[in-house]
Amino acid sequence: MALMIVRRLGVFLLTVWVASLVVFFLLSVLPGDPARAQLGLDATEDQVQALREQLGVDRPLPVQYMEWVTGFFTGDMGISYASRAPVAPQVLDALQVSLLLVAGGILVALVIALPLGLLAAVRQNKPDGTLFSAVSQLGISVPNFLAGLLLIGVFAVTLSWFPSGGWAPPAAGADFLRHIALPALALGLVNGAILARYTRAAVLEVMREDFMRTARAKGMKPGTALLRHGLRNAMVPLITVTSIEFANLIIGAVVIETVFVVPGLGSNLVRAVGNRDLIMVQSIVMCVVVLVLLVNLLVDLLRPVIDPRLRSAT
Amino acid sequence: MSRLLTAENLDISAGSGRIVHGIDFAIDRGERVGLIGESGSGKSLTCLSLMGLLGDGLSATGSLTLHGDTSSPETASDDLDLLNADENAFSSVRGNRMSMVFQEPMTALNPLMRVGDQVAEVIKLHRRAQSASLPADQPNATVEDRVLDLLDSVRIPEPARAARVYPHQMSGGQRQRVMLAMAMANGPELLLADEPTTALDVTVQKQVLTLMAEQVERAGSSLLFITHDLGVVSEVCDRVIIMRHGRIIETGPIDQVFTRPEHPYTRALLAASALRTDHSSGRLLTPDTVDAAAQNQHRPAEDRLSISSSAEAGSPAAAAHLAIAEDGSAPVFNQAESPVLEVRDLTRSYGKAGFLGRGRVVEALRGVSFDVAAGQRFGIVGESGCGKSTLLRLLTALDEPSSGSVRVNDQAISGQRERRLRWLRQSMQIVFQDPMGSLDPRMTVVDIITEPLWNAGRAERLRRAKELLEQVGLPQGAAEKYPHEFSGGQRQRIAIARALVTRPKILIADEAVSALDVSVRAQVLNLLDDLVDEYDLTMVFVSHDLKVVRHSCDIVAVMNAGRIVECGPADAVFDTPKHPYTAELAAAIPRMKDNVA
Amino acid sequence: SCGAGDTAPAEEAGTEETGNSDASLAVGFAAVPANLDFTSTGGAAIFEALLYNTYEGLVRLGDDGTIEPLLAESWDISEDGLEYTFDLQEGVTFHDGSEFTAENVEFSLERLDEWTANAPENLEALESVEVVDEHTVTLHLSEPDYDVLFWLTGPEGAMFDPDSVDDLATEANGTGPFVFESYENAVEMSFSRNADYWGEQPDVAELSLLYYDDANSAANALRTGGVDALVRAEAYDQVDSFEDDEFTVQLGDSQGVVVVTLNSDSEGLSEVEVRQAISMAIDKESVLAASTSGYGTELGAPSVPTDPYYEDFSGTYAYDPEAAEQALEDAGYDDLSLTFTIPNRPYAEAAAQVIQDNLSDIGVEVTIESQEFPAVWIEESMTDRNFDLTVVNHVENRNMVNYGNPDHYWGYDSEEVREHFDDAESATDDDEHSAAMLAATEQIVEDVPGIWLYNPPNIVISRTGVDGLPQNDLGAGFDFSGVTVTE
Amino acid sequence: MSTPETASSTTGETPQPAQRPPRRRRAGTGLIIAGGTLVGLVVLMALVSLVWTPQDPTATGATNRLEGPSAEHWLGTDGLGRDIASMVLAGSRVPLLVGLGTVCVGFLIGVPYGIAAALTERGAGLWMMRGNDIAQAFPALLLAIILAAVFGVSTGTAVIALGLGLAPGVARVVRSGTLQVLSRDYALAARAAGRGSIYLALRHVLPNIRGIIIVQATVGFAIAVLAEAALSFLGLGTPPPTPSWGRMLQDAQSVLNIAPLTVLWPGMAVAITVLGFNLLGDGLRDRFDPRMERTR
Ligand SMILES: Nc1ncnc2c1ncn2[C@@H]1O[C@H](COP(=O)(O)OP(=O)(O)OP(=O)(O)O)[C@@H](O)[C@H]1O
Ligand SMILES: Nc1ncnc2c1ncn2[C@@H]1O[C@H](COP(=O)(O)OP(=O)(O)OP(=O)(O)O)[C@@H](O)[C@H]1O
Ligand SMILES: [Mg+2]
Ligand SMILES: [Mg+2]
Repeated sequence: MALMIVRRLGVFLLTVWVASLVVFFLLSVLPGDPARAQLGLDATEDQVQALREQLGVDRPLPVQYMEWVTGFFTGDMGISYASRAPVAPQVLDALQVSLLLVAGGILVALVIALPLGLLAAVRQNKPDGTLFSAVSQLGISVPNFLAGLLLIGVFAVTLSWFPSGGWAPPAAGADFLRHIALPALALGLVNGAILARYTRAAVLEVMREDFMRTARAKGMKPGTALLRHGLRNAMVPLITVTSIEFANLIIGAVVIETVFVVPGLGSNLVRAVGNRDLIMVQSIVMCVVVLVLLVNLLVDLLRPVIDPRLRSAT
Repeated sequence: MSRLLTAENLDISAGSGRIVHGIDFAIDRGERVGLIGESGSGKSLTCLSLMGLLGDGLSATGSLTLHGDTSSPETASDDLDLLNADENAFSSVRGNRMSMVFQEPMTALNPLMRVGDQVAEVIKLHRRAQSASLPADQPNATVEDRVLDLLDSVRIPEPARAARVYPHQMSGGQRQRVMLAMAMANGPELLLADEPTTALDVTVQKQVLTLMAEQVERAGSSLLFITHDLGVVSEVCDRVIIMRHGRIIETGPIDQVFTRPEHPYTRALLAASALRTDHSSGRLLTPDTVDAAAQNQHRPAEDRLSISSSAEAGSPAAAAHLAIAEDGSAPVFNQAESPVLEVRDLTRSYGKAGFLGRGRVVEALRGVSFDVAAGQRFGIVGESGCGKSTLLRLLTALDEPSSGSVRVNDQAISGQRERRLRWLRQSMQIVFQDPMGSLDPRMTVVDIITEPLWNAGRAERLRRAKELLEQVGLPQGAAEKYPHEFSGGQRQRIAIARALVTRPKILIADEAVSALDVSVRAQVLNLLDDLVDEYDLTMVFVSHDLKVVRHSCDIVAVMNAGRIVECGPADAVFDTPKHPYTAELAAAIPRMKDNVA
Repeated sequence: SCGAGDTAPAEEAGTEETGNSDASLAVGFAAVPANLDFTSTGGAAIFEALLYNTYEGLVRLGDDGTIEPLLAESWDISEDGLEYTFDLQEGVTFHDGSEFTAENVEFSLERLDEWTANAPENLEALESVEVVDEHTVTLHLSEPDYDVLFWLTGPEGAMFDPDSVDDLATEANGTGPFVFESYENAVEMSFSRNADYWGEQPDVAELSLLYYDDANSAANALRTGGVDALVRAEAYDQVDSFEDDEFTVQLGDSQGVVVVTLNSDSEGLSEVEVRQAISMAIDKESVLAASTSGYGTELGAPSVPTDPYYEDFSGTYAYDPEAAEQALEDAGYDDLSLTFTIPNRPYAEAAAQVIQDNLSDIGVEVTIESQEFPAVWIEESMTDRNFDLTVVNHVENRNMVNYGNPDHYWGYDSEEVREHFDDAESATDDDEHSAAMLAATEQIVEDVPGIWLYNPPNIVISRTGVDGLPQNDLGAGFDFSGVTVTE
Repeated sequence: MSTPETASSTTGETPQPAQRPPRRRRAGTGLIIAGGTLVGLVVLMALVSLVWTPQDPTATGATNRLEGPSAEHWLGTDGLGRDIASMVLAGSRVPLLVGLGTVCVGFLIGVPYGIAAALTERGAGLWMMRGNDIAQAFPALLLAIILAAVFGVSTGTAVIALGLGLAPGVARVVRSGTLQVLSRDYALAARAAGRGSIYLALRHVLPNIRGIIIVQATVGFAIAVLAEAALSFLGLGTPPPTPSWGRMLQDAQSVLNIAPLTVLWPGMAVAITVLGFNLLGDGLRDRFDPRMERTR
């Protein structure tokens, strides 16, 4: 078990390292000159060259890579080309916002998905089960930004229940909840629909497992059997799916953050790309990638906790 | 004896299609009934309908009654209409008055729950009823104690430890014992067992069966036992029901049915199951030939060798009968002058030490040496996982050995590039166990059969395919069809046709008949026999079924845990085994009780 | 204090409660500052937030465009126009407590050499700064420059404290009525009232500027109470819906010139007749409708209504597709196809699609190529001049003078125009200056290096109760010191 | 081998009923019909728009901006005075093209990659899958944003990015499908027949994972349509003036409060298309995935 964790961590680190190479060299081919982008329409060539030197973007790529990658993992992500302030605090702030938003989204998604998927599976060939499936099917088809726009239109502009956008930190309490409600809902609705379908599939799969029949043969009622034996088994594939969904949520957040003017990784990324704030883009992309890999790692480590079959690797 | 269960006019249908057609039967208290029939005849569905566990889309009509017990006043119970019982009534019966052991022990237990908890669950579920039926000597036993007792009673070693492990940490046989413990936990009046041992090794099968009979006996339960294996039924049951195509075609006490079968199908089943041969032709009896041969008194398979040896007068001198030595050193078995197949010190291990020493090494083969002479039929038997398939993959150069060598016609084939093995692909072919799995469902029969002919033209292929279809007894029209349009036996014929299309010298058969119904099995074995003669083939034949090997082969090698432990002429090996494992194996074969055979 | 046109009465109401309200004001902005250093980062976003609020110069631009005293109480200009002497306000301190003196003027203006953005060359005529005494300073020019005072009202004139120029990007230390508190990148910039302000204290205690990339989000924020006011609101289609009791809409002018530049190196476009034909083919009314719902002013020349020398040229090449088609045919270009590179901004995309439609009516096939703004557009279109047509909104003050720079991406080189600009620069009185500028304008319009589409409006929408917001965007700072807030 | 005995015995074999599904409607038919109809509708729209639209979808008009539905403009006009009905019609081409392109790119890369990884399972295959894992950590939309910055905003860039984003998922599924095929005895039989990897891949693997591929393709299509809309919404997808639903949504966003219908039409178009492909995918999965079939 311990060996497995060490091994999995080793693979994780290796993966992160390769990913950092990919991120760096992928972005190094970006056209558009960060220095020129900073200086605006009427800067002279000399001014631009000077800024290039100041930013260090005229040095050989390997040197830049080493500096960036060592910095990234020591919490010094460099100085933003655009804001001229250290990247790390900005990225970390944005990361915090995005994580909260994604967490909210996952919460909403789970709250929607688990009951909906469960009911759709249990009532499979009955009218209400079909209705639940249809609802989730429709939910998937709506682009999440459209859901966001509609939520703003209804709950913010027309009903004035929630602000139309912006952000408040968790410390702000009720204000935080008011601000996160709509974006988390927009993010969670669509992903909840997707998750509901996976839940339905997983529960259906589990319901036809032999051990469910064994449970019934012991004298358990179907509902009890599903609760006592089914759900835990259905969790195994669902956890994996949730980790994949996590990547989708993070990327869905890019769009939702734009719609709701939330200062998360996504809106920062879009702006940083626009500003050719290369170092910012790199750090954000790397953050997203590491996050996705981290969640995969967590899920890999979590699975054996739930599923004893995976524990006997040694 | 009082009646426990009555089924009258029981119909089971899927949608509009009827699967079980109005069957009637009854089970008495303490009676042990065997339910036999070919695959798909509706045995499992009948059983599930008793438990009220028919799947979605299936429905049962007629009447099914579980009779109440009036013998002792404190455990008195009422009659229960099993077809119309509601979920509440049913759930108090299942696992309590009636319980069931399923076919597949690997998946019948919840993989995420400790074994002990799963056993405890069934006790807790029926606790109130349970407290009454607890053995008088331990009235205050806790659930935990009871679980350990149960595990102990089904002979699971170290019950305390076993209760804490997860199902995947147990072997199949152990899991099936846990299932049995669960089923017997509340001393059921009726135990339903649906092929509870087919997934297990022969030696383990034997143990589990004995255990089951014992438990049922002790608890005084009735038993409804489903199986394909007539030998098993004759050992365990009092009475037998024979089903075919959703109907009961014959029923009666074992002695009567097995000695004086009335229905032709029963007769065929008995014949095929014992691999009896037609006295005059030396061919196995099949359901179609059994009636014709009924007059010619059938003789058991044990005679086979004497019959075939006359046909093979020119075969090499009888091989030596050797076993592995006490110290574990193995001789070269079946050594021959100029062998077609020469295997020396072959080992194969799977898995690597791996990153951080994680990998696990499985030694599938641990030093195997033997020869096969031209024209010999070389049989290999052994339990599941002993390395039979691994050995065959090495013989056919589909895998690389870890060490050792395989020579075919004096040419080394291990470690060669595929391009230099073309001659081998022409002269050696293989037939696999699963007739469905070995045919690509998306290819037509012509394409399948002519797959080994890689540089023949379209017309040539068609010609050869038709030729072979005829030889294996399939109509010409089969050529353009797809595998799913054939039955299992027909598919195996197609697989055999493919193996013969290159006119090979050596045929390797990996469990070629194991997946077939007993009745079809005889037909395919006959076909193989004929073809081996006609093509003058050298054959290596693998099976876990000792009877089949004994019937089909001259030489038998017994494998255990990656080694050949004994090898020699078939009769000699089975009749006078030299190695204890062989003896164990031979003893485990369920035979018809002497009085019925 | 600031002149605010039709909001003057409200302002008076404000002065009565002088600076002791504890109201806070949240204003929505569109353009996002990348950081706080406008001396090295281009674009107007930074200084329009900081100038007049946190930083102050010697002079400022009133809402009507006149030059007013600020840190300089008064000034004198020598006869030859080469010496400007300023008398400075006394008792002025920076927010960090250090005193503002003539030394700061010298330091700040000499530091223009280090600027890398926001056109320090506008003040290239400035030769040296002489500290006369603690509160008097003289600027020496190398040649007369009519515009020196004007440029001093802008970012180039901002006064810095020598101790705080190392972290200009992240801190702002000025002498203005609002103390800079913090900037959360692209989200919010906050200020508090400067209790030690040398002038009249602002009415609002807390000022925050909130940034919205997208006009609709900004409008929603105003509607739902997220902000109290929007300046330069761009959700033009929604302006009507704000015309009610709850909100006040002010329509003002901006300094922007949305111009389609015709690359005279491109085939066909080198002919002035072709350029004129294209100019006549464009329905500016439709462009305006599509880009700004009709708000703003159609232009015919590169000057804007707030320029003192502005004159309406929109009739010069009035919309006349038939004539345009004829002219094109006469010039021998009846199957012209052109690439139109545009910044990926809503106004440009809207305008470009209308223009594409217009030009297809006269048989010119236009391919639109959207480029990311600023990064790609600046490099491809501006630096490399890789376009036939391109469009952009030039928001810099008086950017017309760039038609005198042959190296500019416009590629316009006219001896005459340069002479007119020189005349204007060396002018010493307003009429002389205006006449020269007008002459230049006429010549430029005649040569059609570009098609000046419109001057975007500065639409200020505020919730009722918020008064005293500046009406016009003059290309300097947005001054919030005169704003009053009542609930 | 033509003894009459054996020939006759053939006929005696009972076909195993379990192997022949009872005659009933094949699994997933309803879903396939529903999904196919929706998808067909969208394809039809795209085809019709090539030869006819009610109005010129790029014709702008200052005088008729944001009009409601009328005889001339069935669904009204947008902020530039363009006919929404025509734009919705013409706007179907881009999502369909992007979907098609994405699926092509994704599968041209993913399928061979997945098969190769499976065929070389013991060697390079493991490393190939590690690489695949890393690639999977770059979500498609993230790639699209980056590539839009690298190569400029265009439909082509979006297609390549989305295709690249799709490929790792496809490779993973194809690999496991291939491994399954390779573990079947018929694959072993082909090797025993002396056939090489290429033959195996073409004759056995591809036909047998056809179902998986088709299902993945429809799902990929749906994802691509959604992603294109999202990219266009961010201004990183289809640039103007090509009509596209995503762009229409972005344009309409600024007038959402005053003309909500402008959002409704393209929004519905996207939803219907995605719904169509999802339903189709589900139906095909029911038909091709034997595990699902077992439950019916
Ligand atoms: N859920 C179901 N829906 C429709 N048909 C079914 C279902 N389950 C089983 N069948 C069909 O009913 C028939 C009888 O099945 P059953 O499982 O009872 O056979 P069996 O006698 O147990 O065979 P085996 O020996 O192979 O286990 C088969 O043809 C099978 O295909
Ligand atoms: N590819 C493989 N990787 C790892 N272990 C393997 C592999 N193939 C076989 N083994 C292991 O090698 C041993 C021998 O397997 P093999 O398939 O040869 O058994 P067998 O005798 O054919 O069994 P069966 O009767 O079940 O077919 C088993 O323990 C099996 O788990
Ligand atoms: Mg069965
Ligand atoms: Mg095997």
